[in-house]
Amino acid sequence: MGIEILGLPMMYYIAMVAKVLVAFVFVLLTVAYATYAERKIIGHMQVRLGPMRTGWHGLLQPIADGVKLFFKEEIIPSQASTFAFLVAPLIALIPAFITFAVIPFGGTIEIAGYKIPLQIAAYYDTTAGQVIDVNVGVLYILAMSSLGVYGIVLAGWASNSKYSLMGGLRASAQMISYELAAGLSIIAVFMLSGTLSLTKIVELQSGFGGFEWFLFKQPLAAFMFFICSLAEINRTPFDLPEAETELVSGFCTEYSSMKYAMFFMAEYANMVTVCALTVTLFLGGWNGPLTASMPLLGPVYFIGKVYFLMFVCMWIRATLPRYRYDQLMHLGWKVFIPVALVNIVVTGIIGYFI
Amino acid sequence: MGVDNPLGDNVITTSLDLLVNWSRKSSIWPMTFGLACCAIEMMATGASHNDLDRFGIIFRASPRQSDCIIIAGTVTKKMLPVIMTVYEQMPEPKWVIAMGACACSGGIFDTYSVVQGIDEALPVDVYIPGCPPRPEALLFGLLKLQDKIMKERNSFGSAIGLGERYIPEAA
Amino acid sequence: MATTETMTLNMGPQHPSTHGVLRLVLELDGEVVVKVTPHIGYLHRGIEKLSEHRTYHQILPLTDRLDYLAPMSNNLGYILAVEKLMAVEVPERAETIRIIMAELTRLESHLVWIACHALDIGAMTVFIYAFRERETVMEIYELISGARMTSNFFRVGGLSQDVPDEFVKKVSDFIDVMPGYLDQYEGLLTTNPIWLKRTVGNGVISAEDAIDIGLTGPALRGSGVDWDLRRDNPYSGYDKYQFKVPVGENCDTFDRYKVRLVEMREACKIVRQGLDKLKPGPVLADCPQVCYPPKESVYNSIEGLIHHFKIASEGFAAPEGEVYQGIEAPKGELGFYIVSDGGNKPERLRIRPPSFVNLQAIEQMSVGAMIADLVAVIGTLDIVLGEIDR
Amino acid sequence: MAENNRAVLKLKEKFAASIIDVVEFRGEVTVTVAKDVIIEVLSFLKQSLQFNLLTDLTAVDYLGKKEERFMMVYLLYSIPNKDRLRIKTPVTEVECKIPTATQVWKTANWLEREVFDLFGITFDGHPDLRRILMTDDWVGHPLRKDYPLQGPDREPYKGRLS
Repeated sequence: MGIEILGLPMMYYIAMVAKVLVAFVFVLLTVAYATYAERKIIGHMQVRLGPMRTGWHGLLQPIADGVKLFFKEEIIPSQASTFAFLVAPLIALIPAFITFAVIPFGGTIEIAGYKIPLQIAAYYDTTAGQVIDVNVGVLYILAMSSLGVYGIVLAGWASNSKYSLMGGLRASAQMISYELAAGLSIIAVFMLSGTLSLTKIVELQSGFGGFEWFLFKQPLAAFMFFICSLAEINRTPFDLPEAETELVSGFCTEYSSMKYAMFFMAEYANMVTVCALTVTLFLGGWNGPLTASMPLLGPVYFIGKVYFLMFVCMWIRATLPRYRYDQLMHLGWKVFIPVALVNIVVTGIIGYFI
Repeated sequence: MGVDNPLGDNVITTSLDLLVNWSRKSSIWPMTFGLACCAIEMMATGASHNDLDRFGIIFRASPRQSDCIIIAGTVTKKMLPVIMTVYEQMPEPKWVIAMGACACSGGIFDTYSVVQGIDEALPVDVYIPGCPPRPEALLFGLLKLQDKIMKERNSFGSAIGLGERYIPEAA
Repeated sequence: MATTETMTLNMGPQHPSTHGVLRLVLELDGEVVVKVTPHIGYLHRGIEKLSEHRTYHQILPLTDRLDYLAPMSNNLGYILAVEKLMAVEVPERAETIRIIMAELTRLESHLVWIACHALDIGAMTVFIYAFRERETVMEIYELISGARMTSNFFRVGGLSQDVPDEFVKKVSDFIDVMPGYLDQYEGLLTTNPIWLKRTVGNGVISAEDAIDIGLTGPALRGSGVDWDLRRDNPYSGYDKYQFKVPVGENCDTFDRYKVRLVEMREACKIVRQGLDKLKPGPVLADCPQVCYPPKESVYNSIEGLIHHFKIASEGFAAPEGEVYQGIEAPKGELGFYIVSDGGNKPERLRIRPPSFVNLQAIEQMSVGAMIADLVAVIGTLDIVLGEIDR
Repeated sequence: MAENNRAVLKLKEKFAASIIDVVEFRGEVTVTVAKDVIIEVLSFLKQSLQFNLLTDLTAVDYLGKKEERFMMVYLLYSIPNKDRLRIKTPVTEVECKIPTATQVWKTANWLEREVFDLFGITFDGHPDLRRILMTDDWVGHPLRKDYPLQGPDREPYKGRLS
């Protein structure tokens, strides 16, 4: 059947590429419209309307913002380290997007006789009869999200502005501590699942109409992971690196036009990643009623859950004040990390006896 | 008219100009920059009753990310250098709104320390009279600025480094 | 051995949390503030100098622009000082309306305070909510004076005009719903653990220090000094009203926050009492050498016209002497010190701005704290640059 | 009357020679004292008579109206007694300085800087005597009567007056 590459037909590759493109474009749109959604949702929570004039109910707002920023003058401060200044937004943006590669957003669907798992970095092994994905998917995500911090630190340092520098310093301290707390809190999940592969973790949560979700087995871990992730991606109440009333715009004070837009996108892409990861680890991933008979429902459930969590993020932003730097560190090191460790021990003890 | 416009006026450039102008008009980001009484009315305009966000207007704290500076209040001789610095830090294209009598002309403060109108130093696009102007007046001023942006020509060309942005003379 | 050095950070005059054009030069050891040097004067408009060239009536619009969050309080302070100088008796209805408006102004000023204070600490929804309620006060302002902020409503000897009929209903409706809105803010803030973490124990200043540095108003009461000019040196008939004066205990930002919130509730009660006391009557004193004649006689008689022209063009001559009148403005003691040489313009008009003196405490309250605390301290001092720089 | 005011009696007892004038106008008592004892008077009032709050400190320029051009004004308040008192002291243009009150009240710091800035009166012993409202390189002292309202470098408005 047609041209074969490495023993697989061309059609297979086309399907794979199509999957990647669809997923990527969808994430990109989600990121763009997350800004719009945030303005709308917070607006309505604050008895305002949010964007109304740009398109129907302001639907074209993200596009207008994007085009405007694209055509704006690029400013590179004369005292900045040019190369680092230019490369920093990319370092922040790229890891934010490539983390999606390992997140399963659906089951396996069949196109033209080929079984395609709905996960970018995965393929269906016909001989073994199962989906093969990156078997250390979580490690990959943790690694990539730690890379993102370099972009912010670099931005803070390269701008040669004191506000940016402080923003960068805050970001690095915050991310390192919360990376640890987030990592420790999900270890309990792996102790239950026995695998680091996200596909397997989702499979484990498929039974009993949702009661197998790790949210119910590990409520503490789920809560801590979500909070720590918020801190890691600088969302309120942990938005210290760009605390507007303290540091003007924090690490991106000196950034204008498209480079600023990249930071903006990275922030929202990170939010989508974190929500997707939380859904995968604790909320049963793409599982839901009738996914077995209709595999295309998987992505729908998945997106629904992710959007719900994103709504929660925005809700938190509209409600809570901001932490202080030392209180944030205190929370991370003296509360979350010990609690996560205790959680691991308790999980281990219970797991040993059952 | 002697305006440098290498791309000329044809269907493609005018529609590209239109796109760029539309995007600029739809997302004017003013700077959080309050000087005096008018700043409070500016905040009131941003709050729920009037809600600037409807027009895609959100306040940015850093001059690097803003398109427009609203001079809301009395400009003193001590403050003027600061305003000039901030204005210079803003990326092109940028617009200036003089909000209130003090920013337009010095207002009732005809004294030793007050600059008699910000137009002594910055190119003002929209003047909003009033002491302080009502939020509706500020909204109207911003809508006028949007009209003005829509009339600009060669916005696309100037963005890619060809020629200058200009506003055609009123016929 | 590694050496450390402090970093100098310039905060303002263009900075989102400096409430206008305050400039602070900070010396930082990491995030910890080692030294604060405030620089003010970026809004110095020369109001005191300008006043020496204006007649007593013409100064009134200038006072609106001092503390632009509480224009009626400024008007009241100035008018009371001039009335003291001229020894004018004010009709009861005018006094009552003045008190109603002064308390509504207190509400408005505190609303903007809670909005900015919460925004500084990161709670942006409270900002929008508080501005929503402020809008109602602005409507009342507009109803009686025609202007939203710069009211210019009081006159020497009374008011510029009587209030319209719907005034009572509008004010009454507002103070009926206001306590509910205050509960809303409290629901968002008072029991919020993050808010508590940020405000309790922040910006502590003891009562002795507070008096020594000259703090007045809620900032002083937050430090446990039970002193309120409305009660202790009553002016404009405040002695006929019952109200509590809230006092803090722990001298920190949270106590000042609580004090201001209680003050807002008390202001609602004072307004209610004022509305109950409001009886028909004249609103301008019968004092022809100082007050404008009624519009009727200006339009219909030549004497009235000449009288109006005389007062509008050359004002009135004040007796030689000097007076000081302090009032409890929302931010502290607002004083007007008028020195008259017998002419129609003051020889010297000194404004004692509460924010100016209160701002001095910033150094004492924030050294050793973090930048985020400093921002909270600026918020809790409730400064207005228009009044500081004048 | 003013002579019977408790504070005035005490002051007369202690600083009889230095009190220049005691006036009561509209119920407010003003005591004018000589410049050389001003700090003693203020500390005495603070320590012994409980005038613990320095409400305000300012100056008045009587150019061409009085022999001593400036008058320093201290507005005191006693929180325990709810009582006000105004202390004034003349300052001549030739010897345009006065001891600082910062060691008595910290409040005086900025208030004295303001008087220095706007009137040009120097305060001996002030910890940080810089201009506060005007820029550092400003020439002249704006609140002096001989300083034009619109600044020295501007043509006064010669058009229609009101």
